[in-house]
Amino acid sequence: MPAIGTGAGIDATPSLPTTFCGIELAHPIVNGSGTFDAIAARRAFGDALVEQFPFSAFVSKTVTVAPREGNPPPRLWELPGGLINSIGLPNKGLDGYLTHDLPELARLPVPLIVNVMGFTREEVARLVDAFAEREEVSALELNVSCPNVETGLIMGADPGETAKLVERVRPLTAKPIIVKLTPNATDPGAVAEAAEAAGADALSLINTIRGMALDPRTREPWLGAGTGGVSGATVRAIALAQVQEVARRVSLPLVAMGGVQRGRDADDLLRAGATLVAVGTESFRDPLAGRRVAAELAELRREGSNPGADAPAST
Amino acid sequence: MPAIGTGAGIDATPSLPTTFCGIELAHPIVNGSGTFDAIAARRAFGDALVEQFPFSAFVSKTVTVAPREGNPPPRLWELPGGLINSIGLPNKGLDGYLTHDLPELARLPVPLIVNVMGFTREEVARLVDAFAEREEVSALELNVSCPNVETGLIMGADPGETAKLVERVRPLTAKPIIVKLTPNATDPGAVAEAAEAAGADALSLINTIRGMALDPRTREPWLGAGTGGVSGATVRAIALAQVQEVARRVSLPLVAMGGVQRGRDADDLLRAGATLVAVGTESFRDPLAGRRVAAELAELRREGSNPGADAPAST
Amino acid sequence: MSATATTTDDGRRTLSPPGRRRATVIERRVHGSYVVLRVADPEGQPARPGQFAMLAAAERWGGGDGERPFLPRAFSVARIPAPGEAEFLLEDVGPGTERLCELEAGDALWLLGPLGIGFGLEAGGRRPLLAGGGVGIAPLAILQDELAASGAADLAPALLGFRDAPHAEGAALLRHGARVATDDGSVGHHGRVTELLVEELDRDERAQVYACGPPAMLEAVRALCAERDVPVQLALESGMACGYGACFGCVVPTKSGYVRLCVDGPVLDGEQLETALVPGAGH
Amino acid sequence: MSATATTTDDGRRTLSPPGRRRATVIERRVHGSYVVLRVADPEGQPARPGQFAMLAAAERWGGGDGERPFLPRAFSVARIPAPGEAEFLLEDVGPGTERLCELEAGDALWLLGPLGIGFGLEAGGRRPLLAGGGVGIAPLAILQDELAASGAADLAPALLGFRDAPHAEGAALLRHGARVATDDGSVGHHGRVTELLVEELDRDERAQVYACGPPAMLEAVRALCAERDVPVQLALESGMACGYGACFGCVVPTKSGYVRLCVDGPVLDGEQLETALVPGAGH
Ligand SMILES: Cc1cc2nc3c(=O)[nH]c(=O)nc-3n(C[C@H](O)[C@H](O)[C@H](O)COP(=O)(O)OP(=O)(O)OC[C@H]3O[C@@H](n4cnc5c(N)ncnc54)[C@H](O)[C@@H]3O)c2cc1C
Ligand SMILES: Cc1cc2nc3c(=O)[nH]c(=O)nc-3n(C[C@H](O)[C@H](O)[C@H](O)COP(=O)(O)OP(=O)(O)OC[C@H]3O[C@@H](n4cnc5c(N)ncnc54)[C@H](O)[C@@H]3O)c2cc1C
Ligand SMILES: Cc1cc2nc3c(=O)[nH]c(=O)nc-3n(C[C@H](O)[C@H](O)[C@H](O)COP(=O)(O)O)c2cc1C
Ligand SMILES: Cc1cc2nc3c(=O)[nH]c(=O)nc-3n(C[C@H](O)[C@H](O)[C@H](O)COP(=O)(O)O)c2cc1C
Ligand code: FES
Ligand code: FES
Repeated sequence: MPAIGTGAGIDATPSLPTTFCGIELAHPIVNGSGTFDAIAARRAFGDALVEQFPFSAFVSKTVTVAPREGNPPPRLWELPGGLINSIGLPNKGLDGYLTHDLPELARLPVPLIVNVMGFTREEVARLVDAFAEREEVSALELNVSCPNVETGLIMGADPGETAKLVERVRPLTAKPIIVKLTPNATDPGAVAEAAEAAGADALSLINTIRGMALDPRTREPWLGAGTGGVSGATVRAIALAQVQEVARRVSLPLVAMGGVQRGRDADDLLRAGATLVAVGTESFRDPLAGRRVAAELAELRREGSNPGADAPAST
Repeated sequence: MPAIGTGAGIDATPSLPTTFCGIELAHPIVNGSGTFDAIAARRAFGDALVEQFPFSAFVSKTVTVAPREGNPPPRLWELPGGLINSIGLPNKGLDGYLTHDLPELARLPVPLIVNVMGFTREEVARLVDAFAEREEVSALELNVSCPNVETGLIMGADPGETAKLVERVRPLTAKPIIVKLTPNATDPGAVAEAAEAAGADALSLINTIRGMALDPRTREPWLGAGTGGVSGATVRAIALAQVQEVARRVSLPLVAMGGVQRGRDADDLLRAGATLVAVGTESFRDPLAGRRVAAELAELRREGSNPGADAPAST
Repeated sequence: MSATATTTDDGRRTLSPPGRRRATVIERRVHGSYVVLRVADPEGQPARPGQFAMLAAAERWGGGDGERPFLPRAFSVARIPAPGEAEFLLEDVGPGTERLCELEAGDALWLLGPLGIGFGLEAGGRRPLLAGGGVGIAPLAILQDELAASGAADLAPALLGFRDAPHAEGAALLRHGARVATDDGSVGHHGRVTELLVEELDRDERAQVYACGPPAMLEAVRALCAERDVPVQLALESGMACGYGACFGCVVPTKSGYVRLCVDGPVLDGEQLETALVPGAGH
Repeated sequence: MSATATTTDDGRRTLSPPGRRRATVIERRVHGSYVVLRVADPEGQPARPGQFAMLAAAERWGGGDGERPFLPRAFSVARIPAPGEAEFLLEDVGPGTERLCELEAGDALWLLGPLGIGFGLEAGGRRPLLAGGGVGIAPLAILQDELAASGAADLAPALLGFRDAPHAEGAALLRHGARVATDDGSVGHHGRVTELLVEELDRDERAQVYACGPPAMLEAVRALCAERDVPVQLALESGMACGYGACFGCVVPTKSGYVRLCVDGPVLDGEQLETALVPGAGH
């Protein structure tokens, strides 16, 4: 079995040209919102990060109207092949993002997708409006995995709520609107159909799955916030099923994610119907994971449909 | 780190007396429906199985009114720390179960819980009715993870549907009725509340989570049925969060399951609010896993709240 | 595996203790492309030919740098070299077999078995004819041992098919005679093992065929025997999670519906089958 | 790690190459309860004292018989023994450190770093005073090396606290003098390292304290220095998934809100903190 991430062949930017909502991308690998902070990474890695930028487009961490501190630590719990996080969407708020982050992110060598979340439809509208005309922004992603403060329900778990939200913000911008589905829903396919009917340009999935762990010592919930969201390899099979189901039910382009570690995983999601694939948790293990996945994918494409290293020999 | 399943200390039946819906059990570890066939196991292991029976109660595989062949193979796909199955509920049907299975299962040294599923409320009623007065049966478990053929919706994903189902069958028997919740629901807590209000005596969770995998060679879905259900260690954190949430919202006793491999995992679920814990996939790795988990749990209880081997040393 | 076995199913099944046991590798041999593990399993009972065990390495199993193995894997008992021992023949085809093939003398593994229903040795006066392909020769070795021990003097050599010379080294496992065919002609007959079988049946059709190998070979053997009305017992493979009837994952289609290969097989009568091409069996 | 480093943050940060690199263990030493790994990392740049690297074994990481490790783990660079090399001091406290402590010369590991902001060496005329506890002595070794190299002639011995004698063997890592305290009195002063610190500060308060150790020790040092208006820089720990600011998981509360320890630390000024008792830091 080949080791994961030998880092082979990631020197040149992998070339797998892809069009997504009219945006030309060098390859289909982007990041999952909230799993890569290009500004912080540039502090750690300097210009070399920009030169070897791991993604073909950059999705920024969720922005809310008001600044948020995020959840109390501890915020992380490691799982077999994964992670539970309860980060709690810390961000500088809309004004802080526009002043501090947007100018820096605009200088990245790839298109920028801004991920926004509001606790009411009007908040989301305000966020969409703020980016509607910004040249630096290529697309908007709506994170609908949060409870509507008015109804108490997760907007993105309900087809009706999702439709109302998309209808509300659709007229505000000509930019592509990506709706990021929550996996914690009875029927993500129904939500996807509602988003499509309401005018979404694309969908992304999966967000993290609710999970928790106890402190091995105190036997109380480990995470400061009690529960969190599961990501990483451990959700891969669940993500693949949801992506396939959604791909069957809508004709929108999909940004698929959930546990992608290798080109083979990305290929699975593309075959299940996605147009782009996002790498999240795996970037924590290797900042250039996105680039490696793209290179491995290019390699798989070169091999054509040869069985390759993963398939066992026959007797 | 201690190895999993050293098999130490499982010679004597672990003693952790537990009462569940008025049923006295030797310890809180039972099996997940469909993950242990006591009749087949007896063919493989003979009477020794009965002498060392791994569970304090036996939950039989889902019975439907009509016999079912189950899904076309392949039915299994191994995951890191888990499994996707698409077994498809093969069973002899109600008559076959009553004639062939029930008499054999009645001879087991532990109480019997019969798990049933119908494609309409009336089918479920017919199944409940058939066991309502059977002395051999200590409790009934309703598997509500299947689509209602009339509405097309998964009964157990919807609080209203679940309530109607429980109301329909509640008057038919004095035996405890356990509703087995599906994790593929937006709000399992709401379904739990509905089941409680409608007269359920207990709840069990989680059933498997929808997942899929592609054939590494053909790049088509591997499983004969396309998708399947994920179980095993890989769902543990998700199960724990759902169990805690449901325990907060109802006061019914819970049978918790999902990825239990060790006493520590069972303890987590008990601390999250469960009364019993079921072992499923882990029994595939070791037929006596249930007994080992019970023994490890008894050992943890003896240690009291000592940190034990899992907690790291301090500097 | 040790001596006082209880058998059922007409002596074709030795009962297994219900718990998996920690067994120890006492010898590891390489036969070309194959590895033979000799295992000490003092609590075990001697398997009937065709029975199998579920094996997992005691360390680094249930995780690993890649994704798997997590579940135990099924392996035919290939020989009982001494009481309380068993031998397995392995080919590295994936993460599980790779890990097991790494084991050295002294290493521990988890073992559950013997499991399943083995070959029926009652041949009704017909001469036993063994046909195997690749790693499927494993259960034929113990079967041949037993037939030889029970004094089948006229025992024909087992017919064994392999891909090439390194695989053909596996033939050494059969101690009481074998004729080899290889796909590339590097050893023995250049061609398929079924060609040897045709030869043998042409010579004398009063045979009871015992076969184990990859699905395509088994299917060819099954069809051949069906055509000639020669009784055949086939040891099949399918993906197994548990090996003892718990998961319903290992079913194969038969004329009377799906059967669980781990409790109703792995040896099936050719007559039970429409085809031996089992979906997902993988080889 | 090799020579031409680009530094930022007032020289307190050497930039890391953006990809994790395959590095090789070239020496493994045991110091009582600790393991020192000397690693060849020819593409690396020399860390500033207080910076860290994320490490993962190249084999058997991301799975395993138990559950973890899956993510890399953070370790202070303890010394730069030669250009293109780095040393790390490890204590086996869980699955990740257990696995890393097993590595032998020749084994490969994944390395990302140097990361974070190290100690500020500008002491404004104050004498540097190093206080460490347990495995927290690691960054003090490289700090002491650097202070000694820059000719701080009057360098006081580092004050080091340990649980017992096997742990106190870690003190050998500091090459330019150390005073040891142990909880059980088996070596050096019987008591806490903070008692040695009080002694030193009583003698001369014009010190710049540099501290690293378990949360309770750091908090005692912080409070002590705050009381006496002595500037202190604390190298903290918190659970990290990425080490380069991507996950927002490693935050610690400061007077101005949460900061990510991996990009805004791990060295923080005592003044920034209400407390050094970080939730979930684990030691
Ligand atoms: C009764 C019986 C007896 C057997 N006897 C022997 C024997 O004596 N010697 C021997 O070498 N082998 C024997 N086998 C076969 C052996 O069990 C398999 O080769 C082994 O399970 C392969 O495991 P692996 O992890 O090495 O390979 P896997 O990767 O599991 O590959 C095996 C097959 O499983 C499928 N597969 C691939 N990935 C997955 C996945 N993620 N989940 C599920 N399936 C997947 C593929 O079709 C692949 O070809 C026997 C099998 C049975 C059922
Ligand atoms: C900047 C920095 C520098 C460091 N320098 C050094 C050094 O030089 N030498 C050194 O030995 N160590 C150092 N550490 C600490 C080291 O990173 C930890 O000891 C290591 O991460 C422990 O990993 P583990 O897998 O061995 O133990 P873990 O099991 O991860 O235990 C570590 C702590 O994590 C918590 N924990 C337990 N289980 C989980 C779980 N499932 N998910 C998440 N958290 C869990 C517990 O609180 C536990 O105490 C440093 C840490 C930081 C942040
Ligand atoms: C630490 C962490 C923070 C995340 N933050 C966000 C976020 O701010 N907004 C969002 O839409 N998704 C967020 N996600 C979800 C990821 O974008 C992605 O949907 C999920 O992690 C699944 O992909 P993975 O398995 O590759 O990580 C976060 C995930 C993680 C692990
Ligand atoms: C192979 C297999 C078959 C199952 N069959 C049934 C079933 O017939 N009825 C049912 O209610 N649950 C069934 N389940 C679900 C289990 O009872 C259990 O809810 C689930 O596997 C989670 O537990 P685990 O992670 O310990 O396996 C099945 C699970 C598996 C893996
Ligand atoms: S392998 Fe589980 S039933 Fe056969
Ligand atoms: S460890 Fe990920 S942000 Fe600090």
